[in-house]
Amino acid sequence: MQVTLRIQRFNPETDSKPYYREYTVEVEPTDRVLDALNYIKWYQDGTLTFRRSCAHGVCGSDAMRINGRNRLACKVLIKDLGPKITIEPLLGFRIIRDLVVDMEPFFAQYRAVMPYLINDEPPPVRERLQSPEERALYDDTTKCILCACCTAACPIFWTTEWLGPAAIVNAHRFLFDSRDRAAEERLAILNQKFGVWRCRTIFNCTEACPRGIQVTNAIEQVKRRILFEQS
Amino acid sequence: MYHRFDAVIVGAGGAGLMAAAQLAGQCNVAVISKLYPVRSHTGAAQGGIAAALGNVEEDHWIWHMFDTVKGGDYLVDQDAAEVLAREAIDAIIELEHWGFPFNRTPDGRIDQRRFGGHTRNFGEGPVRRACYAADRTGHMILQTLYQTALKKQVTFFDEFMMLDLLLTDDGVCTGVVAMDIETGELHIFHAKAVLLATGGFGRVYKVTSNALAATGDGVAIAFRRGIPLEDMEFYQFHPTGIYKMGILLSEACRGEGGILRNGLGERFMERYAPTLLDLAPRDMVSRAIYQEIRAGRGVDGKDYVWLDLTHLPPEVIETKLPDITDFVRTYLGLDPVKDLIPIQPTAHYAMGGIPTDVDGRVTIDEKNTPIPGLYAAGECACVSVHGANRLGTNSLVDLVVFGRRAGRHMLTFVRENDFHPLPKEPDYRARAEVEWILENEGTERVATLRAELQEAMMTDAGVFRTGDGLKRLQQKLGELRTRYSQIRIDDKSRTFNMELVEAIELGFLLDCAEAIAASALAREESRGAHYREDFPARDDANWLKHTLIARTSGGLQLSYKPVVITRFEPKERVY
Amino acid sequence: MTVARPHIGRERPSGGFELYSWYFFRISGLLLIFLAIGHVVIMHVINTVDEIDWQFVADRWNSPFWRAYDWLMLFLALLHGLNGARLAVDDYIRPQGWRVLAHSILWTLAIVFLIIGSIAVLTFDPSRFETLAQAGG
Amino acid sequence: MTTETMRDVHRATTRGITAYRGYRPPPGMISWAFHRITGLGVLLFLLLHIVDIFLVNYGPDTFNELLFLYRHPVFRIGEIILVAGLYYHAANGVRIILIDFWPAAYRYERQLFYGVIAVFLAGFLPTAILMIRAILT
Ligand SMILES: Cc1cc2nc3c(=O)[nH]c(=O)nc-3n(C[C@H](O)[C@H](O)[C@H](O)COP(=O)(O)OP(=O)(O)OC[C@H]3O[C@@H](n4cnc5c(N)ncnc54)[C@H](O)[C@@H]3O)c2cc1C
Ligand code: HEM
Ligand code: SF4
Ligand code: F3S
Ligand code: FES
Repeated sequence: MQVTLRIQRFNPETDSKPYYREYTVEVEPTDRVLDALNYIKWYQDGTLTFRRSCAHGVCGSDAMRINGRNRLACKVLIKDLGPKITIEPLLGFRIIRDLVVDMEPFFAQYRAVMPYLINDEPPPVRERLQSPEERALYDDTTKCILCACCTAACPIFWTTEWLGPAAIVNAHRFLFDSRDRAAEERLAILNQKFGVWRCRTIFNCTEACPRGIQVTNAIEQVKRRILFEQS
Repeated sequence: MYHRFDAVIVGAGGAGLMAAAQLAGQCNVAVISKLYPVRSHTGAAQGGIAAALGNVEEDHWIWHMFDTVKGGDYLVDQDAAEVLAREAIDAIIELEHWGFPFNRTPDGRIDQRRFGGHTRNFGEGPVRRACYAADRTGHMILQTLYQTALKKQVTFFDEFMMLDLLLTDDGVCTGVVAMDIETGELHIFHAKAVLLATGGFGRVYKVTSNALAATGDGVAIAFRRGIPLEDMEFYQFHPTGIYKMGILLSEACRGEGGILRNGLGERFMERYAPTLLDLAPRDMVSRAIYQEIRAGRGVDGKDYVWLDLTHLPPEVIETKLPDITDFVRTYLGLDPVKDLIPIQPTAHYAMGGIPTDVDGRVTIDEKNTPIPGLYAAGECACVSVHGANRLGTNSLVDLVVFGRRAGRHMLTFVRENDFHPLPKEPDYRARAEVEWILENEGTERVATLRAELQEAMMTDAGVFRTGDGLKRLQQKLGELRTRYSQIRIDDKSRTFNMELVEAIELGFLLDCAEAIAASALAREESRGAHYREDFPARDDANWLKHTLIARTSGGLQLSYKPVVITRFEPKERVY
Repeated sequence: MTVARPHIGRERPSGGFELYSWYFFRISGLLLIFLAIGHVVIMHVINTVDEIDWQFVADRWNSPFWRAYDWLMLFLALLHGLNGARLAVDDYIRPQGWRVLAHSILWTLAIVFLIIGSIAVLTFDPSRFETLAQAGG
Repeated sequence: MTTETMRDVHRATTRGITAYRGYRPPPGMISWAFHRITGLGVLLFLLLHIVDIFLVNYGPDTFNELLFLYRHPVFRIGEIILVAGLYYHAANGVRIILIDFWPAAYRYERQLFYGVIAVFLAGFLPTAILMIRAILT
C-alpha cells in the first residue's frame, strides 16, 4: 500500500526553525513505521535523521511522536495508522536534528533518583534471598527501557521543571526492592518540590509507555509510600 | 579534541560495562559508546544466563564446562571454558548483589530454567541451569550494569563512535579516535589501556536478530589495523526467528516446553536429536529446520516452520515469556496461547572475533603474543569459549566473566605502566575516512550495496555452505568493495549525520564479510555452525584448530592455531 | 556534545510543603463536595437568584449554623482554589522573578479575601440596618 | 540533583504551553484540562462572590442594587456554566482521590473517567432543567 509520511525536519546548520516535508512510500501494511522511515532514508532522502537500533521495541532509541502520540517507531505497524502519518520529535526536549532530540536532561532526571541498589550491609556469600512475592512488587517497573515516551508525554513536563514519570518509575524499581536500604533518601528526593507531587494523575505516561508499564500506578504507589512513611 | 584516561572502554554493552565497573573508582576510566549505554544490544538478550548454581537441581561447573565444550563441537579452548564455567557462579552472585532482579524460587533463591544443550552428568538429560528474569534477562543485565556504573561514577561519552584504534609502530596500543555523532567532531582518546567491547556483526546477514547498530565496528577496526581475526567462519543461526523479520523468539520458549513442528505438524526434532529433541544445540536445530524445508515439509512449501506453544499453560506463556508474547502479538497479530508461530532461522551470534587470552588481552599470532594495552571482551572477542557453536545463555556469561577479567587485568596494567606517546597526527586516518565519505561524488547508494551484501551472505555463507558458493561470494564481495569506493551520500552536514555513520558501518560490514568468506572457504570440513555441503563430516585430523585471518599488504592471510584441550577429548557430538 | 555529567551525589533535600498541599487538596475537596455543592443547590437551584436578596441573606445568617457553614466553605474553597492557582502558576510562569511575584499576589489574595469574607460572614449584623431602615422609613 | 540544576536542565529544553497543541490528547489529559479550567473558573467566581457578599455590610440598598447584575440573562447562563463546572470538578476530583487512595483503581482509569461523565450528567441535567425553567418563568 502507499502511505504518505509528513515528517518534521530541522537541521540547525541550515534551518532557522522546523518545517514539514512529505514523503510517499510503498509499504506492506504489516511493516513498522521504522521500516518506512528507513526506506525513506535509504532510498529517497539520506538526510532524514532519527535514532534506531534494535528494531523490535527493546532498546528505546526511536521514541517519537507518531500521529500526535509518543510511540516507538519500531512498535507501530502501518496498518494501525492508515495512509497519512505525521511524525514529529518528542516534545519538551531540545531538537538536535529532525527527529533526534537531546536526551541528556532526561538521563539527568534519571540519575537524580539514585537508580541503583544501595545496601551497605556486607552481602552473604551466596545470593540475598528474596521471595517471589517480594520480587513481584517491583516487577513492572524493571521493564523500563528509558525511551522517554512517558516523560515527553506528560503535560507537566512540557511546562515546568519536574522529575518526570520515567525517573519515578526507576525510583520505584528500587524503593520496592526488599534488598535496597536507601528508601528514606530516595523518598526525600521524591518529596521535593519537583518530585512526585508535581504529578497530576494525567495518565498520558501510562498511555504512552511502549512496555505497558503502569506508570501512573507506580507514581501513586510512591506517593502513598511518602504519605504514610513521612507524615 | 584531546582526552586522556588511564583506561578507555569502547562499547557499553554487558562486556564494556562489566569491565568499567571493575575499573571505576580505581583509576581514571571513560566509556565510549555510539549508542546510549542502555540502547546496547545486550538489552535484547532474552532467555537467560547460565551458571551451575544448582539451586533447583544438582549441577556442577564441570558439567557446564563439558556442555560448553561439546556444544562448541570441541573447537573450544578448554582452559577458557573452565574459567567460564567456574567463574560464572561468582559473577552471577556479584550481579545479584548489585541488584539484578532474578526470578526467584519459592524459598527466595535464584530460579533456573532449561536451555538448549545444557545437560546433567555429561549429557544424560536436560538440566535447569539458566538463571533468568522472565524473558528479559539481557535487559536486566544491561540495566544493572549501567546502574552500577552510574553508582561508581564512571565517565560516559554517549553517542561517540570509534573510528580508529591507535597503535604505535612497535605494536603498543595508545588509544582510540572517536567521532562525536552530535557534532561530527573528532576526539582523540589517549589511554594506557583500551578495551574493545563493540559487540557483534549480525547485520552482514539479511535475516538477523541483531540490532541495526550491530555492524562489527571493533572487529573491523582491529582487522584493518593488522590484528588477525579468529574463527570468523563460525556464525550462529538461531532456529527461532520470526519469519522474514528475524526478531528473536528465545530458546526459553523451547526451554519452557515449546515444540517445533513442520508443515505436516510433525515434531521433526525426534529424527535429529532423539535425547534433547527441541533443546538440541542451535546449529543442529537450524540445520534440521532447513532440511525439513528442503524436503518439502516447510509450511505451505515455503521456507518456514512452526513454533508451537499452544499446549503450554497460558500463565506460563504470559508470565515467563511476556515479551515474546508481546512481539508475536505486535508484529504477527497472532496469539501464542492459541496460534502456531511461523519461524525461520535467523543470524544471531558471532563465535569468532578478535582473539584474546583468558584475561581479555588481544593476541596477534599462533603463539598468543599479546599487544600491550589492548583488550577485547564480549561478542566482538574470541576467547574461544564458544568454539564452533555457542550454547544458549553462554554469551551473557561470557560478557560478565571475561568483561570482569579484562577489567581486572587492565587495572593492574594501568597501575604498572605509563602513558605511551601517541603516534604523530593520530587522527589523520579517521579524518581522511570521514572527509572521503562526505565528499565522494559517486553514484552508488549505501543502502543498495548493503542490501546486496546481506543477500549474498545469506545465500552463500548462511547455514549451508559450499566451496563454489563461497567463491562466488568472494567475487561478489570484491565487486561490492569496488562499488563502495563509488558511493555518494545525500547528507553533507556535520550534525548528527546518520547517513555518514551508516556509510562507515558498511565499510566495517564489508571487512567482516570478507573475513568470514575467506575463513569459511578454507575450512574444508563441517563443524558446529560451519556446515560445508561438500565436506559434510567433521575432520579432527586436519581441522581441529582455530582459524586466524589477517589483512596484510599482500591480501588476506590465513594461519591456524591449536585448540587447547585439557579435560575432554573430542568425541562425536550426538544429542 | 553528550558527555554525561558525572552523576550527582547523595544528598538529603528537604521537602514537605507539596505533600501537605496535596493532602489538603484531597481533604478540602471531599468536604467541599458537601459544602459547595450543597450551597449551590440551595442558593442557585432550589432557590434562584430571583428570590435572593439582602433580606434572604439576613434571614439565613440569623442561624449560627449557616454562618459556620458558609465560613468553612469560604475558608476551604478559597485556600483550595488559590492553592490550585499556585499549581498553575508553577506550571506556566517560569522566570523566577515573575513566579515569586505571582506567588505573592496569590498569598495576598488569600489573606485579603479571607479577611473580607470573614468580615462579611462573621461580623454581619442585620439588626443594624433594620433599625436604620425603620428610622429612615 | 538540586533544584537549581533541575531548573537549568529545564530552561534549556522546555517548550511551554504551546506544546499542548502538539499532542493528540488521551482522555486523561482532557479530563485534567477540564479539571484545571473548571477549578480556576470556580475560583474566579468565588472571588467575585466574596466581594459581593461583603457588600451586605453596606446595607440592603447597595446590596439589592447589585443583585440586578445577578439577574441579568448573561449572568444566568454563566450561573449554569458555573454549576456545570463545579459538578464536573467535584466528580473528577473524586476520581482523582479514588486513584490516589484505592490501590487497584488505576486498572479502571478509563471506566472511572466514563463514570465521572455519567455522574456529572446525572447531576447536571436535572439541575440545568430546574435552572432553565426558573429563568423562563
Ligand atoms: C535477540 C538476542 C537475544 C539474545 N539472547 C541471549 C540469551 O538469552 N542469552 C545469552 O547468553 N546471550 C543472548 N544473546 C547474545 C548476547 O546478547 C550478545 O552476544 C551480547 O549481548 C553481546 O554483548 P556485548 O557487550 O559484546 O555487545 P553489545 O551489547 O552489542 O554492545 C556493543 C556496544 O558497543 C558499542 N559500539 C559498537 N560499535 C561502536 C563504535 N564504533 N564506537 C563506539 N561504540 C561502539 C555500542 O554502542 C554498544 O554499547 C542474544 C542476542 C540477541 C541478538
Ligand atoms: C466540590 C468539591 C471539590 C473537590 C472534590 C475538589 C477536588 C480537587 C482535587 C482532588 C484537586 C487536586 C488535583 C490534583 O492534585 O491533581 C483539586 C484541584 C483544584 N481545585 Fe478542586 N475540588 C473541589 C472544589 C473546588 C472549588 C470550589 C474550587 C474553586 C474555588 C476548586 C479549585 C481547584 C483548583 C484551581 C485546582 C487546581 C487544579 C490543577 O491545577 O490541577 N476546587 N480539586
Ligand atoms: S516507563 Fe515506559 S515510557 Fe517511560 S521511559 Fe520507561 S519504558 Fe519508556
Ligand atoms: S502524564 Fe504526567 S501528570 Fe502524572 S500520571 Fe503521568 S506523570
Ligand atoms: S529501535 Fe529499539 S526500541 Fe525501536
